[in-house]
Amino acid sequence: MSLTLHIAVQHEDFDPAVEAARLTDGRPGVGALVQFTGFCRDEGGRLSALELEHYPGMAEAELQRIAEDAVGRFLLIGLSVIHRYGKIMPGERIVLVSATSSHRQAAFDGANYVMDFLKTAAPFWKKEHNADGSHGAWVAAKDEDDSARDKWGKE
Amino acid sequence: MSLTLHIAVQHEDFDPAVEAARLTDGRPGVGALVQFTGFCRDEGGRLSALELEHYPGMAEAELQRIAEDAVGRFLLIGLSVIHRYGKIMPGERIVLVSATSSHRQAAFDGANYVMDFLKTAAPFWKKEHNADGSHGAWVAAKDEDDSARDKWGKE
Amino acid sequence: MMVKIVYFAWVREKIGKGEEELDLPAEVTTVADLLTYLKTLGEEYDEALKFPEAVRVALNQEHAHHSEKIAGVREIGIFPPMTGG
Amino acid sequence: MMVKIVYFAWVREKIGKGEEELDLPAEVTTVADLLTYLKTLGEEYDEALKFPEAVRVALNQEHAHHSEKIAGVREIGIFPPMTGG
Repeated sequence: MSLTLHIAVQHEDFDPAVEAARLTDGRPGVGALVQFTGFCRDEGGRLSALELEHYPGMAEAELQRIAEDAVGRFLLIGLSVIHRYGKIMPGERIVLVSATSSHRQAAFDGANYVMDFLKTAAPFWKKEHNADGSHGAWVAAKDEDDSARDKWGKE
Repeated sequence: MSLTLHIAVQHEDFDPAVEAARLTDGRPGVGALVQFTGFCRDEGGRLSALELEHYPGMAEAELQRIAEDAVGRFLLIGLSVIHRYGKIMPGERIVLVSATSSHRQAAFDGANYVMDFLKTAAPFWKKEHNADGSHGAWVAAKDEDDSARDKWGKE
Repeated sequence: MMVKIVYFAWVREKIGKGEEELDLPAEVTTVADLLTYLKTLGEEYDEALKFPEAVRVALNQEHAHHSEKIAGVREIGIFPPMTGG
Repeated sequence: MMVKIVYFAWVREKIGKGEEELDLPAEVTTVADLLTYLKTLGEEYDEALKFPEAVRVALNQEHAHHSEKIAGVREIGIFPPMTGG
Protein backbone atom coordinates (compact mmCIF):
# COMPACT_ATOMS: atom_id res chain seq x y z
CA MET A 1 0.00 0.00 0.00
CA SER A 2 1.44 3.40 -0.92
CA LEU A 3 2.18 5.86 1.85
CA THR A 4 0.47 9.25 2.05
CA LEU A 5 2.64 11.95 3.66
CA HIS A 6 1.54 15.59 3.82
CA ILE A 7 3.43 18.45 5.49
CA ALA A 8 2.32 22.09 5.50
CA VAL A 9 3.39 25.28 7.27
CA GLN A 10 0.89 28.06 6.64
CA HIS A 11 -0.85 31.06 8.16
CA GLU A 12 -4.36 30.00 7.09
CA ASP A 13 -6.55 27.74 9.19
CA PHE A 14 -6.96 24.10 8.11
CA ASP A 15 -9.83 21.60 8.05
CA PRO A 16 -9.38 18.34 9.99
CA ALA A 17 -12.06 16.71 7.79
CA VAL A 18 -9.97 17.42 4.67
CA GLU A 19 -6.92 15.77 6.24
CA ALA A 20 -9.03 12.79 7.40
CA ALA A 21 -10.31 12.34 3.84
CA ARG A 22 -6.78 12.71 2.43
CA LEU A 23 -5.64 9.76 4.55
CA THR A 24 -8.70 7.49 4.37
CA ASP A 25 -10.60 7.97 1.08
CA GLY A 26 -10.27 4.87 -1.08
CA ARG A 27 -8.11 3.10 1.50
CA PRO A 28 -10.12 0.17 2.93
CA GLY A 29 -7.01 -1.11 4.74
CA VAL A 30 -7.13 1.82 7.16
CA GLY A 31 -8.62 0.70 10.47
CA ALA A 32 -7.63 3.61 12.69
CA LEU A 33 -7.26 7.38 12.39
CA VAL A 34 -5.94 9.53 15.24
CA GLN A 35 -6.12 13.31 14.88
CA PHE A 36 -4.51 15.68 17.34
CA THR A 37 -5.53 19.34 17.21
CA GLY A 38 -3.69 21.94 19.29
CA PHE A 39 -5.57 25.14 20.15
CA CYS A 40 -4.55 28.62 21.33
CA ARG A 41 -5.66 28.87 24.98
CA ASP A 42 -6.60 32.18 26.61
CA GLU A 43 -4.89 31.19 29.89
CA GLY A 44 -7.91 32.13 31.95
CA GLY A 45 -8.50 35.36 30.02
CA ARG A 46 -4.90 36.63 30.40
CA LEU A 47 -4.08 36.36 26.66
CA SER A 48 -5.58 38.12 23.65
CA ALA A 49 -3.50 36.21 21.08
CA LEU A 50 -0.34 34.22 20.37
CA GLU A 51 2.14 35.29 17.71
CA LEU A 52 3.83 32.27 16.13
CA GLU A 53 7.22 32.84 14.54
CA HIS A 54 8.89 30.13 12.46
CA TYR A 55 12.10 29.45 10.55
CA PRO A 56 10.90 29.25 6.92
CA GLY A 57 12.36 26.27 5.11
CA MET A 58 13.74 24.62 8.22
CA ALA A 59 10.24 24.34 9.76
CA GLU A 60 8.99 22.30 6.79
CA ALA A 61 12.22 20.26 6.63
CA GLU A 62 12.15 19.42 10.34
CA LEU A 63 8.46 18.41 10.24
CA GLN A 64 9.28 16.19 7.25
CA ARG A 65 12.15 14.53 9.18
CA ILE A 66 9.92 13.94 12.24
CA ALA A 67 7.09 12.61 10.05
CA GLU A 68 9.37 10.18 8.21
CA ASP A 69 10.74 8.91 11.53
CA ALA A 70 7.18 8.32 12.81
CA VAL A 71 6.07 6.53 9.63
CA GLY A 72 9.03 4.15 9.80
CA ARG A 73 8.82 3.56 13.52
CA PHE A 74 5.07 2.85 13.75
CA LEU A 75 4.42 1.51 10.21
CA LEU A 76 1.84 4.21 9.51
CA ILE A 77 -0.24 4.12 6.31
CA GLY A 78 -0.59 7.90 6.23
CA LEU A 79 0.54 10.96 8.15
CA SER A 80 -0.36 14.63 7.79
CA VAL A 81 1.21 17.45 9.81
CA ILE A 82 0.02 21.06 9.46
CA HIS A 83 1.36 23.93 11.60
CA ARG A 84 0.22 27.54 11.41
CA TYR A 85 2.27 30.71 11.97
CA GLY A 86 1.41 34.36 12.54
CA LYS A 87 -1.15 35.83 14.91
CA ILE A 88 -3.62 33.27 16.30
CA MET A 89 -6.51 34.09 18.63
CA PRO A 90 -7.69 32.04 21.64
CA GLY A 91 -9.87 29.14 20.51
CA GLU A 92 -8.22 28.98 17.09
CA ARG A 93 -6.36 25.89 15.88
CA ILE A 94 -2.54 25.98 15.79
CA VAL A 95 -1.47 22.48 14.79
CA LEU A 96 -3.02 19.31 13.38
CA VAL A 97 -1.42 15.87 13.27
CA SER A 98 -3.38 13.07 11.57
CA ALA A 99 -2.09 9.48 11.54
CA THR A 100 -3.60 6.34 10.01
CA SER A 101 -2.72 2.68 10.42
CA SER A 102 -4.32 -0.74 10.32
CA HIS A 103 -4.61 -0.88 14.11
CA ARG A 104 -5.27 1.69 16.77
CA GLN A 105 -2.12 1.73 18.90
CA ALA A 106 0.15 2.58 15.96
CA ALA A 107 -2.08 5.52 15.03
CA PHE A 108 -2.12 6.78 18.66
CA ASP A 109 1.63 6.35 19.02
CA GLY A 110 2.39 7.92 15.64
CA ALA A 111 0.43 11.10 16.37
CA ASN A 112 1.75 11.31 19.94
CA TYR A 113 5.37 10.84 18.77
CA VAL A 114 5.04 13.55 16.13
CA MET A 115 3.66 16.01 18.69
CA ASP A 116 6.42 15.27 21.22
CA PHE A 117 9.18 15.86 18.67
CA LEU A 118 7.38 18.77 17.01
CA LYS A 119 7.24 20.54 20.41
CA THR A 120 10.95 20.15 21.04
CA ALA A 121 12.52 20.17 17.57
CA ALA A 122 10.36 22.04 15.04
CA PRO A 123 11.54 25.67 14.78
CA PHE A 124 8.45 27.56 15.97
CA TRP A 125 8.30 30.10 18.80
CA LYS A 126 5.28 31.59 20.56
CA LYS A 127 5.02 35.16 21.82
CA GLU A 128 2.10 36.12 24.03
CA HIS A 129 -0.14 39.14 23.45
CA ASN A 130 -1.65 40.17 26.77
CA ALA A 131 -5.35 40.97 27.03
CA ASP A 132 -4.56 44.05 29.17
CA GLY A 133 -2.35 45.50 26.42
CA SER A 134 0.89 45.09 28.42
CA HIS A 135 4.07 43.83 26.75
CA GLY A 136 3.80 40.07 26.13
CA ALA A 137 6.56 37.55 26.82
CA TRP A 138 8.06 34.79 24.70
CA VAL A 139 6.77 31.45 25.90
CA ALA A 140 9.53 29.50 27.68
CA ALA A 141 10.33 25.93 26.70
CA LYS A 142 9.16 23.39 29.27
CA ASP A 143 11.27 20.62 30.80
CA GLU A 144 8.18 18.40 30.66
CA ASP A 145 8.27 18.63 26.85
CA ASP A 146 11.82 17.25 26.89
CA SER A 147 10.67 14.46 29.22
CA ALA A 148 7.73 13.68 26.95
CA ARG A 149 10.11 13.39 23.99
CA ASP A 150 12.56 11.24 25.93
CA LYS A 151 9.87 8.61 26.65
CA TRP A 152 10.37 7.39 23.06
CA GLY A 153 14.01 6.44 23.80
CA LYS A 154 17.07 7.11 21.68
CA GLU A 155 16.77 6.89 17.92
CA MET B 1 -15.00 24.68 34.09
CA SER B 2 -18.00 22.45 33.48
CA LEU B 3 -17.46 19.01 31.97
CA THR B 4 -18.96 18.00 28.63
CA LEU B 5 -19.72 14.27 28.39
CA HIS B 6 -21.54 12.78 25.39
CA ILE B 7 -22.32 9.10 24.82
CA ALA B 8 -24.23 7.70 21.85
CA VAL B 9 -24.96 4.24 20.43
CA GLN B 10 -26.60 4.53 17.02
CA HIS B 11 -26.84 2.99 13.57
CA GLU B 12 -26.37 6.27 11.69
CA ASP B 13 -22.95 7.62 10.76
CA PHE B 14 -21.57 10.53 12.82
CA ASP B 15 -19.56 13.67 12.01
CA PRO B 16 -16.19 14.11 13.78
CA ALA B 17 -16.43 17.88 13.16
CA VAL B 18 -19.69 18.06 15.13
CA GLU B 19 -18.08 16.28 18.09
CA ALA B 20 -15.00 18.53 17.88
CA ALA B 21 -17.27 21.59 18.00
CA ARG B 22 -19.29 20.11 20.88
CA LEU B 23 -16.11 19.88 22.96
CA THR B 24 -14.31 23.08 21.92
CA ASP B 25 -16.79 25.82 20.95
CA GLY B 26 -16.74 28.61 23.52
CA ARG B 27 -14.07 26.84 25.60
CA PRO B 28 -10.83 28.86 25.38
CA GLY B 29 -9.27 26.70 28.12
CA VAL B 30 -9.08 23.72 25.76
CA GLY B 31 -5.53 23.34 24.46
CA ALA B 32 -5.72 19.84 23.01
CA LEU B 33 -8.25 17.67 21.19
CA VAL B 34 -7.56 14.04 20.30
CA GLN B 35 -10.03 12.21 18.07
CA PHE B 36 -9.84 8.50 17.38
CA THR B 37 -11.90 7.12 14.50
CA GLY B 38 -12.19 3.37 13.95
CA PHE B 39 -13.05 2.17 10.43
CA CYS B 40 -14.39 -1.05 8.95
CA ARG B 41 -11.47 -2.66 7.06
CA ASP B 42 -11.97 -4.91 4.04
CA GLU B 43 -9.16 -7.27 5.16
CA GLY B 44 -7.52 -7.21 1.76
CA GLY B 45 -10.83 -7.56 -0.08
CA ARG B 46 -12.00 -10.59 1.91
CA LEU B 47 -14.91 -8.77 3.60
CA SER B 48 -18.00 -7.14 2.13
CA ALA B 49 -19.31 -5.81 5.46
CA LEU B 50 -19.30 -6.14 9.24
CA GLU B 51 -22.51 -6.66 11.20
CA LEU B 52 -22.28 -5.06 14.64
CA GLU B 53 -24.53 -6.45 17.34
CA HIS B 54 -24.87 -4.71 20.71
CA TYR B 55 -26.60 -5.09 24.07
CA PRO B 56 -29.08 -2.19 24.13
CA GLY B 57 -29.01 -0.34 27.41
CA MET B 58 -25.86 -2.00 28.68
CA ALA B 59 -23.81 -0.69 25.75
CA GLU B 60 -24.66 2.91 26.64
CA ALA B 61 -24.22 2.25 30.39
CA GLU B 62 -20.81 0.62 29.92
CA LEU B 63 -19.56 3.41 27.65
CA GLN B 64 -20.75 5.91 30.28
CA ARG B 65 -18.81 4.04 33.02
CA ILE B 66 -15.65 3.91 30.89
CA ALA B 67 -16.00 7.59 29.96
CA GLU B 68 -16.44 8.68 33.59
CA ASP B 69 -13.37 6.67 34.60
CA ALA B 70 -11.33 8.36 31.85
CA VAL B 71 -12.51 11.86 32.77
CA GLY B 72 -11.57 11.35 36.42
CA ARG B 73 -8.27 9.66 35.70
CA PHE B 74 -6.92 12.14 33.12
CA LEU B 75 -8.78 15.32 34.21
CA LEU B 76 -10.41 15.75 30.84
CA ILE B 77 -12.46 18.86 30.01
CA GLY B 78 -14.69 16.99 27.59
CA LEU B 79 -15.23 13.49 26.25
CA SER B 80 -17.52 12.15 23.52
CA VAL B 81 -17.91 8.47 22.63
CA ILE B 82 -20.08 7.34 19.70
CA HIS B 83 -20.36 3.70 18.60
CA ARG B 84 -22.42 2.44 15.66
CA TYR B 85 -24.28 -0.86 15.32
CA GLY B 86 -25.85 -2.73 12.39
CA LYS B 87 -24.33 -3.42 8.98
CA ILE B 88 -21.26 -1.34 8.19
CA MET B 89 -19.35 -1.43 4.90
CA PRO B 90 -15.55 -1.32 4.44
CA GLY B 91 -14.28 2.25 4.67
CA GLU B 92 -17.18 3.34 6.88
CA ARG B 93 -16.68 4.70 10.40
CA ILE B 94 -17.55 2.43 13.35
CA VAL B 95 -16.48 4.35 16.44
CA LEU B 96 -15.38 7.87 17.39
CA VAL B 97 -13.74 8.92 20.65
CA SER B 98 -13.03 12.64 21.15
CA ALA B 99 -11.19 13.91 24.23
CA THR B 100 -10.24 17.46 25.22
CA SER B 101 -7.93 18.76 27.92
CA SER B 102 -5.65 21.69 28.66
CA HIS B 103 -2.57 19.76 27.63
CA ARG B 104 -1.86 17.16 24.98
CA GLN B 105 -0.83 14.07 26.92
CA ALA B 106 -4.09 13.94 28.91
CA ALA B 107 -6.11 14.13 25.69
CA PHE B 108 -4.02 11.36 24.06
CA ASP B 109 -4.22 9.16 27.16
CA GLY B 110 -7.94 9.78 27.66
CA ALA B 111 -8.87 8.73 24.12
CA ASN B 112 -6.45 5.76 24.17
CA TYR B 113 -7.80 4.58 27.56
CA VAL B 114 -11.41 4.76 26.36
CA MET B 115 -10.59 2.71 23.25
CA ASP B 116 -8.73 0.03 25.24
CA PHE B 117 -11.61 -0.45 27.67
CA LEU B 118 -14.28 -0.08 24.99
CA LYS B 119 -12.64 -2.94 23.05
CA THR B 120 -12.67 -5.30 26.02
CA ALA B 121 -15.70 -4.21 28.07
CA ALA B 122 -18.34 -2.52 25.90
CA PRO B 123 -20.95 -5.11 24.79
CA PHE B 124 -20.52 -5.04 21.00
CA TRP B 125 -19.80 -8.02 18.75
CA LYS B 126 -18.70 -8.10 15.10
CA LYS B 127 -19.80 -10.67 12.55
CA GLU B 128 -18.05 -10.79 9.19
CA HIS B 129 -19.84 -10.82 5.84
CA ASN B 130 -17.56 -12.43 3.27
CA ALA B 131 -17.10 -10.85 -0.15
CA ASP B 132 -17.40 -14.29 -1.81
CA GLY B 133 -20.85 -14.83 -0.25
CA SER B 134 -19.70 -17.66 2.05
CA HIS B 135 -20.88 -17.86 5.65
CA GLY B 136 -19.09 -15.24 7.75
CA ALA B 137 -17.60 -15.83 11.20
CA TRP B 138 -17.93 -13.94 14.47
CA VAL B 139 -14.75 -11.98 15.08
CA ALA B 140 -12.76 -13.55 17.94
CA ALA B 141 -11.57 -11.44 20.86
CA LYS B 142 -7.83 -10.81 20.79
CA ASP B 143 -5.40 -11.37 23.66
CA GLU B 144 -3.58 -8.22 22.54
CA ASP B 145 -6.69 -6.21 23.41
CA ASP B 146 -6.55 -7.54 26.97
CA SER B 147 -2.84 -6.64 27.11
CA ALA B 148 -3.57 -3.14 25.80
CA ARG B 149 -6.16 -2.67 28.54
CA ASP B 150 -3.86 -4.04 31.22
CA LYS B 151 -1.21 -1.39 30.48
CA TRP B 152 -3.38 1.08 32.44
CA GLY B 153 -2.97 -0.97 35.66
CA LYS B 154 -5.63 -1.95 38.15
CA GLU B 155 -8.41 0.48 38.92
CA MET C 1 -36.99 -17.01 40.95
CA MET C 2 -38.18 -15.48 37.65
CA VAL C 3 -35.44 -13.82 35.61
CA LYS C 4 -35.07 -12.45 32.09
CA ILE C 5 -32.08 -13.89 30.25
CA VAL C 6 -30.71 -12.21 27.11
CA TYR C 7 -28.24 -13.81 24.70
CA PHE C 8 -25.93 -12.13 22.17
CA ALA C 9 -23.71 -12.99 19.19
CA TRP C 10 -22.84 -16.70 18.80
CA VAL C 11 -24.39 -17.57 22.15
CA ARG C 12 -27.70 -16.21 20.78
CA GLU C 13 -27.27 -18.00 17.46
CA LYS C 14 -26.45 -21.37 19.06
CA ILE C 15 -29.29 -21.21 21.60
CA GLY C 16 -31.59 -19.99 18.84
CA LYS C 17 -33.26 -17.14 20.68
CA GLY C 18 -32.40 -13.62 21.83
CA GLU C 19 -34.15 -13.70 25.18
CA GLU C 20 -36.40 -15.70 27.45
CA GLU C 21 -37.99 -15.60 30.92
CA LEU C 22 -36.94 -18.51 33.15
CA ASP C 23 -38.07 -19.66 36.58
CA LEU C 24 -34.78 -20.74 38.15
CA PRO C 25 -34.68 -23.56 40.75
CA ALA C 26 -33.74 -22.47 44.28
CA GLU C 27 -30.36 -24.23 44.14
CA VAL C 28 -29.18 -21.93 41.30
CA THR C 29 -27.52 -19.16 43.33
CA THR C 30 -24.45 -18.05 41.37
CA VAL C 31 -23.60 -17.22 37.76
CA ALA C 32 -21.67 -20.51 37.54
CA ASP C 33 -24.72 -22.41 38.86
CA LEU C 34 -26.87 -20.73 36.21
CA LEU C 35 -24.55 -21.71 33.35
CA THR C 36 -24.50 -25.33 34.59
CA TYR C 37 -28.30 -25.32 34.88
CA LEU C 38 -28.82 -23.87 31.39
CA LYS C 39 -26.74 -26.71 29.89
CA THR C 40 -29.46 -29.13 31.10
CA LEU C 41 -32.20 -27.35 29.11
CA GLY C 42 -31.34 -28.91 25.75
CA GLU C 43 -28.68 -29.79 23.24
CA GLU C 44 -28.50 -26.26 21.85
CA TYR C 45 -27.81 -24.85 25.35
CA ASP C 46 -25.24 -27.57 26.03
CA GLU C 47 -23.50 -26.72 22.75
CA ALA C 48 -23.59 -22.94 23.32
CA LEU C 49 -22.23 -23.25 26.86
CA LYS C 50 -19.85 -26.17 26.27
CA PHE C 51 -17.00 -24.07 27.68
CA PRO C 52 -18.72 -21.96 30.36
CA GLU C 53 -15.48 -20.09 31.12
CA ALA C 54 -15.56 -18.80 27.51
CA VAL C 55 -18.75 -16.77 28.01
CA ARG C 56 -19.18 -13.46 29.80
CA VAL C 57 -22.14 -12.60 31.99
CA ALA C 58 -23.76 -9.31 32.99
CA LEU C 59 -26.14 -8.93 35.95
CA ASN C 60 -28.59 -6.05 35.50
CA GLN C 61 -26.36 -4.82 32.62
CA GLU C 62 -23.10 -4.81 34.63
CA HIS C 63 -20.23 -7.24 34.05
CA ALA C 64 -20.12 -9.98 36.71
CA HIS C 65 -17.69 -12.73 37.70
CA HIS C 66 -18.93 -16.30 37.48
CA SER C 67 -18.72 -16.56 41.27
CA GLU C 68 -21.23 -13.75 41.87
CA LYS C 69 -24.66 -14.39 43.40
CA ILE C 70 -27.73 -13.76 41.26
CA ALA C 71 -30.36 -13.32 44.00
CA GLY C 72 -32.69 -10.42 43.18
CA VAL C 73 -31.27 -9.87 39.69
CA ARG C 74 -33.92 -8.96 37.09
CA GLU C 75 -31.89 -9.37 33.87
CA ILE C 76 -28.94 -11.60 33.05
CA GLY C 77 -26.95 -11.19 29.82
CA ILE C 78 -24.85 -14.05 28.43
CA PHE C 79 -22.45 -13.42 25.55
CA PRO C 80 -18.97 -14.04 24.09
CA PRO C 81 -15.98 -11.79 24.82
CA MET C 82 -16.60 -8.37 23.32
CA THR C 83 -15.21 -7.36 19.92
CA GLY C 84 -16.44 -3.80 19.38
CA GLY C 85 -14.41 -0.73 18.49
CA MET D 1 34.43 32.66 5.37
CA MET D 2 31.16 34.37 4.35
CA VAL D 3 28.04 33.00 5.98
CA LYS D 4 24.40 34.02 6.31
CA ILE D 5 23.22 34.12 9.90
CA VAL D 6 19.50 34.15 10.75
CA TYR D 7 18.05 34.96 14.17
CA PHE D 8 14.63 34.10 15.60
CA ALA D 9 12.34 34.97 18.54
CA TRP D 10 14.05 36.75 21.45
CA VAL D 11 17.51 36.26 19.95
CA ARG D 12 16.28 38.22 16.90
CA GLU D 13 14.65 40.90 19.08
CA LYS D 14 17.74 41.39 21.27
CA ILE D 15 20.21 41.54 18.37
CA GLY D 16 17.80 43.83 16.55
CA LYS D 17 17.88 42.12 13.13
CA GLY D 18 16.53 38.98 11.51
CA GLU D 19 19.56 38.14 9.39
CA GLU D 20 22.95 39.31 8.26
CA GLU D 21 25.93 38.21 6.15
CA LEU D 22 29.16 37.95 8.13
CA ASP D 23 32.77 37.31 7.10
CA LEU D 24 34.00 35.07 9.91
CA PRO D 25 37.66 35.08 11.02
CA ALA D 26 39.58 31.86 10.27
CA GLU D 27 39.84 30.94 13.96
CA VAL D 28 36.03 30.55 14.21
CA THR D 29 35.67 26.85 13.40
CA THR D 30 32.85 25.51 15.61
CA VAL D 31 29.36 26.63 16.64
CA ALA D 32 30.73 27.45 20.11
CA ASP D 33 33.48 29.59 18.53
CA LEU D 34 30.85 31.43 16.51
CA LEU D 35 28.74 32.25 19.56
CA THR D 36 31.84 33.54 21.40
CA TYR D 37 32.82 35.64 18.38
CA LEU D 38 29.33 37.13 17.95
CA LYS D 39 29.42 38.35 21.57
CA THR D 40 32.33 40.64 20.60
CA LEU D 41 30.29 42.42 17.90
CA GLY D 42 28.40 44.71 20.27
CA GLU D 43 26.42 45.07 23.46
CA GLU D 44 23.21 43.75 21.87
CA TYR D 45 25.00 40.55 20.75
CA ASP D 46 26.62 40.17 24.16
CA GLU D 47 23.19 40.53 25.81
CA ALA D 48 21.42 38.11 23.43
CA LEU D 49 24.11 35.45 23.81
CA LYS D 50 24.91 36.03 27.49
CA PHE D 51 24.20 32.34 28.16
CA PRO D 52 25.39 30.63 24.96
CA GLU D 53 24.23 27.22 26.20
CA ALA D 54 20.66 28.61 26.26
CA VAL D 55 20.50 29.08 22.50
CA ARG D 56 20.05 26.45 19.80
CA VAL D 57 21.84 26.46 16.47
CA ALA D 58 21.00 25.01 13.06
CA LEU D 59 23.57 24.50 10.29
CA ASN D 60 21.99 24.60 6.82
CA GLN D 61 18.58 24.22 8.53
CA GLU D 62 19.48 21.15 10.58
CA HIS D 63 19.89 21.13 14.36
CA ALA D 64 23.57 21.09 15.41
CA HIS D 65 25.49 20.60 18.66
CA HIS D 66 27.67 23.50 19.81
CA SER D 67 30.75 21.34 19.23
CA GLU D 68 30.06 20.92 15.51
CA LYS D 69 32.33 22.41 12.84
CA ILE D 70 30.91 25.13 10.59
CA ALA D 71 33.30 24.86 7.64
CA GLY D 72 31.41 25.10 4.34
CA VAL D 73 28.07 25.93 5.96
CA ARG D 74 26.02 28.50 3.99
CA GLU D 75 23.33 29.38 6.57
CA ILE D 76 23.44 29.34 10.35
CA GLY D 77 20.26 29.78 12.43
CA ILE D 78 20.45 30.95 16.05
CA PHE D 79 17.34 30.81 18.24
CA PRO D 80 15.88 29.93 21.66
CA PRO D 81 14.52 26.46 22.51
CA MET D 82 11.44 25.77 20.39
CA THR D 83 7.92 26.33 21.70
CA GLY D 84 5.62 25.36 18.84
CA GLY D 85 2.71 22.95 18.83
